[in-house]
Amino acid sequence: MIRMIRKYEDWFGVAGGICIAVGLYLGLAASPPDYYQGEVVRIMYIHVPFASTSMTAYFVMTAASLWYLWKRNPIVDNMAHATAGVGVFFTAGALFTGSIWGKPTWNTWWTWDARLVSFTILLLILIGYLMLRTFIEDKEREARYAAVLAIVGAVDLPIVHFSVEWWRTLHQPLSVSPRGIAIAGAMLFPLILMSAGFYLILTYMVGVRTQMLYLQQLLEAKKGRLLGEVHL
Amino acid sequence: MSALRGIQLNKSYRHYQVLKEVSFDVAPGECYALFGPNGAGKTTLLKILATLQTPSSGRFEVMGLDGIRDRNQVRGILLMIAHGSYLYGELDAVENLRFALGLRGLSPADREIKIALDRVGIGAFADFKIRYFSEGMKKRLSIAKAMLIRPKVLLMDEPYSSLDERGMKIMNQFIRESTQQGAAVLMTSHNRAQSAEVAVKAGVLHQGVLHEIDVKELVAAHELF
Amino acid sequence: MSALRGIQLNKSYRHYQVLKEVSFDVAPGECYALFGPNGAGKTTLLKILATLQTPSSGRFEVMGLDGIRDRNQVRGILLMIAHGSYLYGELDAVENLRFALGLRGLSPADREIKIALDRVGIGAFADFKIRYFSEGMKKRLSIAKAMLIRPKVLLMDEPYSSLDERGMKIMNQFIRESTQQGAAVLMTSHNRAQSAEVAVKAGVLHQGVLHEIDVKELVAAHELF
Amino acid sequence: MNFFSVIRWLAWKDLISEMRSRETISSMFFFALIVILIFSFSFSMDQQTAKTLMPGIMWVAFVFTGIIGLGKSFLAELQNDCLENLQMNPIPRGAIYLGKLVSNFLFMLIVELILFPLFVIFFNLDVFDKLPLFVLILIAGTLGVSAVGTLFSAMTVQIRAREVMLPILLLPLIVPVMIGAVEATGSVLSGESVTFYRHWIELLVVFDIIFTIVSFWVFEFILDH
Amino acid sequence: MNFFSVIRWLAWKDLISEMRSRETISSMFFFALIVILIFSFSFSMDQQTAKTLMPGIMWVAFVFTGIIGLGKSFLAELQNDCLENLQMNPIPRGAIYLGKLVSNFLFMLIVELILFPLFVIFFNLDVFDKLPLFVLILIAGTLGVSAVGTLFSAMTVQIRAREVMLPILLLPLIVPVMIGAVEATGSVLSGESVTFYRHWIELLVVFDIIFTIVSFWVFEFILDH
Ligand code: HEM
Ligand SMILES: Nc1ncnc2c1ncn2[C@@H]1O[C@H](COP(=O)(O)OP(=O)(O)OP(=O)(O)O)[C@@H](O)[C@H]1O
Ligand SMILES: Nc1ncnc2c1ncn2[C@@H]1O[C@H](COP(=O)(O)OP(=O)(O)OP(=O)(O)O)[C@@H](O)[C@H]1O
Ligand SMILES: [Mg+2]
Ligand SMILES: [Mg+2]
Repeated sequence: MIRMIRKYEDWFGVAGGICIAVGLYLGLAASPPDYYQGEVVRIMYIHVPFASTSMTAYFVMTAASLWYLWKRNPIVDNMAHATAGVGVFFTAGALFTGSIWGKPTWNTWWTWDARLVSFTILLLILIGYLMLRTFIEDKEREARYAAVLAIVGAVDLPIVHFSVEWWRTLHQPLSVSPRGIAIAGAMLFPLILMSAGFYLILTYMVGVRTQMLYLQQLLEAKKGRLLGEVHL
Repeated sequence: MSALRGIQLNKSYRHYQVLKEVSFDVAPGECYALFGPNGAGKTTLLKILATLQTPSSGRFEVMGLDGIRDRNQVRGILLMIAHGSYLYGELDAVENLRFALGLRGLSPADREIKIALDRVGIGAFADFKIRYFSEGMKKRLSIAKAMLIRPKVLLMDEPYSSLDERGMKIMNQFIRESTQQGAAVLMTSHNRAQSAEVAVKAGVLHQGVLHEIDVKELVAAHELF
Repeated sequence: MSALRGIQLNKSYRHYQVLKEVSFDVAPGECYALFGPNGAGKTTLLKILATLQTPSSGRFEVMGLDGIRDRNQVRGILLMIAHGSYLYGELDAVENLRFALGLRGLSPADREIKIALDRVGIGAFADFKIRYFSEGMKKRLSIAKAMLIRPKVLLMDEPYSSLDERGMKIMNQFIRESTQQGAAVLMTSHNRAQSAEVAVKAGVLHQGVLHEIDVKELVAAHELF
Repeated sequence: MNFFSVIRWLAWKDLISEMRSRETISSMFFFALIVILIFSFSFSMDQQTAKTLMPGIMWVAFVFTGIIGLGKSFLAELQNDCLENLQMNPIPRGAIYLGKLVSNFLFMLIVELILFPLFVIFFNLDVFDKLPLFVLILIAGTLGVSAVGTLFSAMTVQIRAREVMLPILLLPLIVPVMIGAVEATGSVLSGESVTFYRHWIELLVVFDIIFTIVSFWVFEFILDH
Repeated sequence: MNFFSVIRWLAWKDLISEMRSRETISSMFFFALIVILIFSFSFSMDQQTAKTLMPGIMWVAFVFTGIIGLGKSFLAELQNDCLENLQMNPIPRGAIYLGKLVSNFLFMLIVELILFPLFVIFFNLDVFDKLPLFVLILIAGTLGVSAVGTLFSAMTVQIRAREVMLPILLLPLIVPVMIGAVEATGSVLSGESVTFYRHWIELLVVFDIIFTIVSFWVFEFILDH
């Protein structure tokens, strides 16, 4: 599995880079400004991909955690760990860009809106997850407890996603929902391209990080075998 | 048939390989004593056998059952007496026994409990809160618990520690009885003289490797490791 | 002159008199070994001498100073090595030494620290966090600390516990050196053989009363209490 | 062995211990009282804002108090390594979870039921006709908090920075429960018709069910490898 | 020996330990963040009330976070009986107090200084021209809390229900400090002229001085008999 990651990750990185480059050009220069938001809308091409990749990252983390508890494959745990670290980056990115977008549209950086808060909670869970891992010495137990936290924390995921439906507040509702697609075609294409790019980059980063954690573990095991020879 | 069998057990902590290919075999009715310097991994081995930790590799069998796969059945067969006394400070001696037995689905008569407490010499403290017990009294209560549960396999981590000389005699008496009734006993110890009285097999764990030794060496040898 | 002298020390806990009129006398250059069953009050006595607890009545003198009135000076003379290692988990071995010495106004050269660590056999672990030290390694580090502080009066609670055989040799070597340089040592122990190698006086604490015994009895006697 | 008898034994043990020492409930109670006082001071409120803020203050106080109780719940099991004992007994993990959940839930609920009248007096509330509804909300909110809390208490008690990690992990997760409870309490207080806040109570119940089932299921991985 | 060098050594040790593990500051930080979120959510506020409540929320969060840090402060000294070691070293008790106060104060202040910008963003505050005043209030409030907190941390760490007793004892005492800090912060925020809230800051400073001197003086009786 680690070989597979090794083999393909660079392609993901390169493809992601290209998509984002083209997407940025189309989004920032070529697409029309929004009907009532004007030029400000261009932040969307960054915010929305950031937000959806971060949600996906958490989803992947949950799936990997379940998989780990079932099969106990340490690489899968490394993957969950990697996804959490990368997820923090994307989640923070979504919060940050959302905040920047909020200043001109809602006239505030931050408001006590259901989506914003539930999403911040997601970030806190991710950070708590990473902290938890640093406080456990035993590798196997670390993996197990982290997986449990990820799974219980996943309850927040649907809340983030559907919060805009359940509590009608400031944040934009879902544009792709059972009721149809509520977005103009000229804006849709760069958005899709950017999203694709973000997903590819997410995959790339998770791949790299998984590998790093895996190698780190190998190194520790090796060091352990060497230290086992040293006695007083 | 063997009651307790370890097969090439390995255990590593993050920076440290504690057990290396440890294999051993204890038949029903046998008592096996395990020695070794501090930090040799004796407690670690016992915890693995008690299903508290997993070995990094290797496996073990308890009365023919796989210790990892069938651990829920294995738990019903095993009993561990360790450094921790597994007692609740606010409950008294009898309540603690009732709780421990209740978790295993046993509910002995008052008279049975009384007899067990008397045999370990703390009958007079039956309704004392454990909080006021000394370490030695707690250890004796653990012996009473084991007497009532009558497990087929007994694991004991330093059974003589914190017992005075009479207490050690009671402990050895109990071990002898258990093995006569067919139980297998695996103990770790730093007390060669006491263990030699009951053990029929012995091993030394050193730098992660288990060396079997003759029980006679326990008293004779100048240095074990 | 005596380096450490207890005069009719008594100590009671709420329900329980632990020490009864305990008097003893250790001259400079002497090592006094204290025995007794679990719960006899050995640790309690040492804590009183270390100014951690007050006796219910009685008094004690350290190098002629009153242990209670002049306790701030007494603290500068005494050093205790006990069950607790007094080390901070997140600091490494050298930093821990520097801290402990710094509190006493000492700041030894790197070379001195290095020599002390080498002498107790943990020179290779000088920059390891204490968190990863085994109990035996911590005990050895405490010996190194005592080597650097060179106190005039040393109190040691079960100095041999958690040390392996090489560790015990190092400990006795250190005790012998200290007494040769005029320090007084008071130790409690459960290990008669090891203590007999260095002690010139011995006592048994039993049911709160201290009985002085001949050091030769330590090895000869079948039972001390 | 028997699932329900294990639950009963565990809850019995916790309740009896608490009846003896009264440590948990009394300290939870005083803590809650002080938290409420601090809030009232810090938010220097007039009567009107006090009333609007009251549900928030109440639930924040309840949740923080609950965390105190939850923290002690499994800490008590660490005392004599009792947790290890539970782990190696042949009992279903889910039964351990439910047994602990029962006692945690009851402790929290008892404290809340003592505090509630105080809130009524402090904030001049008019609640007598809606008492059953309040109790329902209290039960639902408390169950949600203790369902996840019991899981995380078992988890954090076995790691390094346990006192901090319990609130850090627990609080974000129970935000939905808190919101539901606060909104429902607020609506009932302001005398709205049931149709307006039904969905909040439903939300609470849904979360209770989800959290209990998920925690019940993953608890096995906390206690077992 | 030397008063100030002891203070320096103690603070150095705490700061280095923290730099290594980052346990205290990082956990305080996230705890505070979560508390703020919980509060804000529980009090379902509109922009305006949010702003009026902000000083209260901020200080309650700071104080609770401070308690987390204070609780860990002397708990770390319990690890290897290090507190006993400090007690029996020949150093002035007041220096121990001040050394601990320095590290506790710094940990709290660092966390607060990281959190403050987040408050500014969350609550849309306009503070840039009054930054020095805010920092002054932060320092004064934090000093008051940590002055009493350090004393009580040393006290509660040596008793049974320590996790609960620290907040139960500390919170009522620091109510004056909290009121002063909340009022001063509120006044500065609402842009009043300095003459209107001067007295609050003076109150803070007076309490700081009283609390520090009294705690400094009575600390001896916490550590010494
Ligand atoms: C700090 C502030 C913000 C946060 C934390 C935030 C968070 C999120 C999240 C988590 C999503 C993805 C939801 C999902 O995939 O289910 C999202 C999507 C979106 N956000 Fe934001 N957002 C913020 C501010 C804003 C602002 C100010 C706007 C515009 C006025 C905005 C417009 C959108 C849009 C249009 C989507 C895509 C919705 C869809 O197609 O499903 N967001 N945001
Ligand atoms: N959780 C852990 N993480 C890392 N290392 C550990 C852990 N637990 C134990 N060890 C290490 O494993 C080794 C074996 O420990 P163990 O407790 O099994 O020794 P032991 O043989 O029982 O010693 P003793 O005679 O002192 O009881 C020790 O060196 C210890 O430092
Ligand atoms: N704080 C206390 N409160 C009440 N009783 C105590 C307290 N501390 C110790 N004791 C009792 O005092 C007696 C002496 O204890 P101490 O620790 O001095 O024994 P010891 O001789 O050191 O035993 P060991 O050989 O186990 O180290 C014991 O019976 C103990 O139960
Ligand atoms: Mg052991
Ligand atoms: Mg002792």
